[in-house]
Amino acid sequence: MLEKDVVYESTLDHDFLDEIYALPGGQEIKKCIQCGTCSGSCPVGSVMDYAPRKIFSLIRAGFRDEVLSSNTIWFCASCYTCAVRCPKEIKITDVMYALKRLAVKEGKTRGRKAVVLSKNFVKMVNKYGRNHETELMTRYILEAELFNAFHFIPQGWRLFSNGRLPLKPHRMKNLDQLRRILKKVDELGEI
Amino acid sequence: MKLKFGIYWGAACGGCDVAILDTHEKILEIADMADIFLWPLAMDFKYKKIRALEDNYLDASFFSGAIRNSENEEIARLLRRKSKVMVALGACAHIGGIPGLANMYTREDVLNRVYRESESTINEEGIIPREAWSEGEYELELPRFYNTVKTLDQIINVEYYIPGCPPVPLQIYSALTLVRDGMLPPKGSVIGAGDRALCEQCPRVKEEKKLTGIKRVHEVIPDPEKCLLEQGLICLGPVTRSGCGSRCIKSGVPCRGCYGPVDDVKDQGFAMLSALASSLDAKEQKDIDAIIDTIEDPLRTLHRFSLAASMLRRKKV
Amino acid sequence: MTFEPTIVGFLCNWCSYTGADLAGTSRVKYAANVRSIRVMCSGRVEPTFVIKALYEGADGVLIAGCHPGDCHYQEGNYKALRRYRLLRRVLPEYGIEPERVRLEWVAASEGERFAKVVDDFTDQIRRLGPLDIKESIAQSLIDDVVNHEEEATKDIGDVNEA
Amino acid sequence: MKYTYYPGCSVGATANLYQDSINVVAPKVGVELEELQDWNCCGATAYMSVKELMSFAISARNLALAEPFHRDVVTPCSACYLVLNKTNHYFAEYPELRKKLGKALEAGGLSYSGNIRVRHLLDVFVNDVGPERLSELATKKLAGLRVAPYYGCQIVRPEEGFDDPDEPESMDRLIEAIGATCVEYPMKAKCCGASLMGTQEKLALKLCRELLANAVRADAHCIVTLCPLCQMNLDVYQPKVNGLFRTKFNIPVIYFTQLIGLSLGIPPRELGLHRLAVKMTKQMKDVLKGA
Amino acid sequence: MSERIGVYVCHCGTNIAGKVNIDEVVRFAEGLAGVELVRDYKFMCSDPGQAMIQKDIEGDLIDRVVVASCSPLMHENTFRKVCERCGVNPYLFTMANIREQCSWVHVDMGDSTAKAKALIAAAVSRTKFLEPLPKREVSINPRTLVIGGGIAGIQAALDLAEAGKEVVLVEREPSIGGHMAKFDKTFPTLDCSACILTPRMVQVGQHPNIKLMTYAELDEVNGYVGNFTVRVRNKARYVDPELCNGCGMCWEKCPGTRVPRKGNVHEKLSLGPTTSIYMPFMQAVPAVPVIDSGTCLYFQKGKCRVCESVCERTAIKYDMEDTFEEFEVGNIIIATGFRTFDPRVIKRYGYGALPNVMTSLDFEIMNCAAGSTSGAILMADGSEPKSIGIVHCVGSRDKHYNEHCSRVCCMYALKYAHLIKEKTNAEVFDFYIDMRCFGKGYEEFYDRLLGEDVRFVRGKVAEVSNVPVNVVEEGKLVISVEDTLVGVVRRVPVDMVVLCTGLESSVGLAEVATMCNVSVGKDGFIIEKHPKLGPVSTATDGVFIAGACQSPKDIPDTVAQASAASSAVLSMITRGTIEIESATAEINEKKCSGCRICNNLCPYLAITFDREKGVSVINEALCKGCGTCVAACPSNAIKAKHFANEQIFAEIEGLLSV
Repeated sequence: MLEKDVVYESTLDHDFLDEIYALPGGQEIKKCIQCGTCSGSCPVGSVMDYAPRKIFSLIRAGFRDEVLSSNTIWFCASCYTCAVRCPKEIKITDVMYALKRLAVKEGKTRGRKAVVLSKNFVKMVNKYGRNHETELMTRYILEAELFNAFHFIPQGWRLFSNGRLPLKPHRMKNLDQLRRILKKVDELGEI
Repeated sequence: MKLKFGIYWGAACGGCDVAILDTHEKILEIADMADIFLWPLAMDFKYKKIRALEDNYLDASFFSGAIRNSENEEIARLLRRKSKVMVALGACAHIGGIPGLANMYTREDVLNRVYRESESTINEEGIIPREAWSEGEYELELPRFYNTVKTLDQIINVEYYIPGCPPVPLQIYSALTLVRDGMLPPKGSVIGAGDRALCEQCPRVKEEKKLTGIKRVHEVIPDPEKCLLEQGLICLGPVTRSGCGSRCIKSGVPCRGCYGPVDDVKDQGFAMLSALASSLDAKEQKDIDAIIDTIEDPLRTLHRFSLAASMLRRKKV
Repeated sequence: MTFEPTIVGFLCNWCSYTGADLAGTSRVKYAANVRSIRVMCSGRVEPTFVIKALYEGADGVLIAGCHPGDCHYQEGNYKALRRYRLLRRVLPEYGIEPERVRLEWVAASEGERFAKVVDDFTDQIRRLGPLDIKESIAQSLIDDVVNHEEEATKDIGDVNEA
Repeated sequence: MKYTYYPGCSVGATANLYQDSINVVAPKVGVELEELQDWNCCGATAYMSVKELMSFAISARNLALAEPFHRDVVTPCSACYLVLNKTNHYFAEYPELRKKLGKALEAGGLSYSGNIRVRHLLDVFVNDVGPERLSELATKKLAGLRVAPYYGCQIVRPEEGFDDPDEPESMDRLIEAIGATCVEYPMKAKCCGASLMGTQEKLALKLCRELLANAVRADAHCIVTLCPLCQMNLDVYQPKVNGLFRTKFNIPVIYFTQLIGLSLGIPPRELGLHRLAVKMTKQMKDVLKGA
Repeated sequence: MSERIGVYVCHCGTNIAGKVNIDEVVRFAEGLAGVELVRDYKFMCSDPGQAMIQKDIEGDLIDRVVVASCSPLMHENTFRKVCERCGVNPYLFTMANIREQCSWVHVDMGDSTAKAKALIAAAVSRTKFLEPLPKREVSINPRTLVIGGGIAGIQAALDLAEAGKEVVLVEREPSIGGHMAKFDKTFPTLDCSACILTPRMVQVGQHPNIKLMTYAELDEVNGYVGNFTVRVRNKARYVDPELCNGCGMCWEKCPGTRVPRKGNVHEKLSLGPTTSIYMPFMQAVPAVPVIDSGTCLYFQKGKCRVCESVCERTAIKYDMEDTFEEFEVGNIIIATGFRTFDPRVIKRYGYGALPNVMTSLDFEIMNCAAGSTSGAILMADGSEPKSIGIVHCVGSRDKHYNEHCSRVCCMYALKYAHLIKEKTNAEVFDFYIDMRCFGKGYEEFYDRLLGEDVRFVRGKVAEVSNVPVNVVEEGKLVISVEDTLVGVVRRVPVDMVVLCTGLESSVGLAEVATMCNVSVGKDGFIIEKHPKLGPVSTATDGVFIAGACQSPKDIPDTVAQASAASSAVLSMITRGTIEIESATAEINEKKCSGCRICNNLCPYLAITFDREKGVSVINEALCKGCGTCVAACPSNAIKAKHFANEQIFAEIEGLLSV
């Protein structure tokens, strides 16, 4: 969280804005008029360190760490309400994604369960080409929620007993085609 | 005393020469009017005799056909030197004519097509004409076949033009009389033709042009009274010099533009392209394109005779 | 060093030229490759203008007029569109990429858009490379021998010799 | 009406009851779904959070596979719908991205020109089948059944969606068409917390409570939805909501295809209704009988 | 060629010189064929600059002029006049635009310099081929058409009429007065709208120089500056204005209803009678009712005729039909005003779905003393609200609807806040993004409102809902908004919500614009001739604009612009004649073959076919010189004066010679 103190320009990162601006979807971010429609529309804004609007002002001012280590970007549920309402048509949700990726890249995600989930999800997809919810949940619980794993049992059982938790993953056939594609992306480098 | 004429054909079909003959009994007057020193189509002449003449010896030379090979060019220059007045006779010499359409291809394209690919050709070794060839002690030579067909005035200065494919015989005759009577108009002018476009003489009724589709001659029986263009036939009358007596139009065939454009129209084909496009009855791009789709081979249709004389002269290589 | 094309622009006085001026007054920056000619209406632009420009060395030609329905002369821009569509058809036959000629609608209020159009088009032409028609015609003439110094040296024989 | 069908991962698992109902209902209303061979996960929100180009690439693969068939791609999952659509939009909007994706697909021997339209199954039911046709087919009108139509977020939020992002009404039209009544449900397009249920459970549960409370206040017999994640959160986690907030919600959350199935007189079991965590209430059953 | 061209390169301070190497350009120009002399100067448009040209011409050094400076749209006339002053035909002058389209838009000095050279070379080689053209003058018809009877139209009409000029004022509605007639108070002075407007309306109605045509619409405009022919459609009002004395018997007795009798207070809102035969409001000018045939029982069911029977003056005429009137005018003032944004499309604000959510216009009518609530601020159920939320920027500053700021909302929102405080005990919340109070006395008004304990919240309202999450919110409208200054999301329960809907150009402006040949910007408003120097004129001579048809405006600005427009017209009228473009097209009869391809290309029907001669003919008075026919003529028989083929070919050659 932002400490209440005088902030010296020298401590701020002035390229941060341009970094975000350069990303597809980030173009409009400079046009934000701080109207607050996003925050006002956000179903989870109340529990974020900074509601979306504030994130934008922080980005502008150059508070890199505060933004990247904030819970805001991970609490975004991708409901896109802000994005469809923004009077400047800023693709807010997509900016949040961008920030997530940046945070991951810069390792500012300690203790972020969402990261564990996402990373495991990616594992699933790279492994089977599809998501295997059963395995995903197990892996996630083991990594992130080990100590209150019991906590998940009722739901798990409810699903299982209704035949909604298959133990065998659906694999796709032409996995190596998918891998070739991903490998190529790797060479090309992310955006 | 009698005039001295030369008559020659370059890349031509001979129609122009025939047109001279088609002056019927007038041909006798022509014979009285002038001695003819060169007329390959009609009689046997020797180039060396022409070379032997002193410069400007001939009063006038009539050159039909385009410049297609080195022989055409060389004789054109030769006659130029030997003649006081040089006349481009017929569409080919004037604006390139049908041979000019070959400028959509390269020399190789043409030779291959003619000597190797054409359906009627049998040529296992795939030999195409060579400029020089030695057979025993004989050295054989052929003129160089050019890459680009040229109009006469792209090679030499030309005083007068008698347009048409072929020109109307009587106009040839009257042109000759102009020479005889020394009544020639300023250099560079077109003689034996009008100075407005063909529509001026066209007997058909012209109303508003709103084209909803283009048809080809064999697809319609046109109304004999109405403007052919308005009936969806591409008629180059609006962009073509009058003087032919609108022979085609009278027989229900749209003008193909053999008389070339009127004075200071830079490019017959593109001038017509603009006129044609302006007359399409559509606003939306897709509707416009739909009509354009009905135009068969627009480029060659609009430049049928004038391609070699057009601004771009040939396909880019 | 990348190839910098020369592009001729025909701008209609009421929308596109004004739009271009607006780009100026609002100091929008764009590529310097387009050199403009002011005509009263895009409907004035004849295909021969385009051909002339290409022949004289332009690598591309931009025609810009008012948006459909907004023409200062009511319908000139529609005529322009018709000619443009037909012109595009014949260019390839001359070996000229139709992408070298572009018709755009730019309103008097669209300074930024004008700049964008110019940049896009310039890029496109850069990718297409130089056109250089005169040169290519010259090329095609080169091996059409012209060894006809006034006195032809040798007798090329007679036409009708048996 | 034939479509290329992209099921998405969930309907193979937690949402298999959705698939059950689709299998029996679609043919009955003349919607022919041909499954896209060897499709892969769309990447969902999670992948996008870690790698952008990659997630675009994997969803683009599906579109590339679908292109040769020149048919609309139809998916029952809101997340897949949004992601695949987004891929299309970015593909069209950002030339740089397009180039890279092109190269990537090429590496897999694929290509995509961007001409595949991606649609949600609901879109197809509303706009291709249509309420009129549906009410003709509905032999067993669900008169008296009070339904809370819940759309969730992602289905109505892609750029140029087929319904209003704040007040969608397309599903309402279907529900009315088969004789049921839509209750006033202002929360119809609010978020259920989605994947936050895993990571920020309390928060997600709170959101779910609002949704459930709202439906109950409007005394609906059931909530009808169209998104696997929404259904799971509201259905499977309902007891947990009750636990946390001391509420007594007991309201079934079913898929719109299941509801339609009922109106077509298909037995509940074939529609996978037995797989619900919160079973159909007696009250609801009675109404259905009565109908 | 013997032309002696003088080239003058302008520095425009550093505007050009900063990006173009002047010396290099000058040296280059000196080398161009036909160029006699080249000079450069700081500001060519200044007196000394003009004097340079004059001196060279009078010294007979040059006979043609090229000025390389700003855009011709800026100064072409300036320099043409210079030429004219010293006897060189103004059409022997060319301008090279090396500022707007060169120095201002390119980054690299080398690029700009190179381009400047090309543009100058083009101008020079074009100039060689220019031909002198005769002046064309037309006389100005002193009558003026004013379109729109709102405050803008009223002001403009009165200014002209008072100056003794005839005016035709066309208003679409049954009465003049426009939006201002619907208001109760006006910001920031809070003086009563009716009190200041009504006298002027009456004055218009009675003025001998004003021909007032209400319930009438523009149908067609032909001709050109000074000589327009206008056709107007009088819509049938089914009441004969000549006979009617506005006694009011008809609407008192009328059984039909234009505004629903049932329904809540808000649905029944209206000024004037709610019957089928009605006056839009009581001070209407003319004071003649109209029958709304859509709800009139006679028109709908074929029986009733009550109004007819009660009208002593037998003014009711059911068989009335639309009629057309045509007349000549010299100038046109467009004053079509605005319409307010329809917030129904923003579903989350609930207008139309939630009772007690109303638009600013509804609220104005409700506040109007003459309105159906006689000025009382009431909720839909007729009770008095305890709290009201005012929402700014509805449909303004939003890419989904209108990008522009509507300019008046902040101020009228403050006015509402005040009126509410004045008339009720309700608490007022005002949700704004930025409070824009730029005009005279506006900031002071804001200051005053701050003192009246209005609760200002900085934040754009996210949504208005009727879903309570606690008992306090039960039965209220809940406004969700981020209080951006505090940085928290607030849920504010209120009884009533007023949406400050933005201003859009009025319905049908596009049609009017097309008829009058002026262009409309992407914001939907008319584009003025120059944003700074020509705010009341348009690109079309003789067509002027006043008020909100140009952009959202408050009353003072509207009135100011209206007077500006009328004085611009007056100066035209006083001058009596005006020069018009000489660059028209002409047909060379010797070349025309009568193919008639040009005939149906001319939008002004200036081209006709002379059957005797068999050639097409252009009526120069009608020709506006677009050149479409020229481009189409396959035998070069048509010539575009000043834009002839050889001139443009020369320009192309010049352009590409560098």
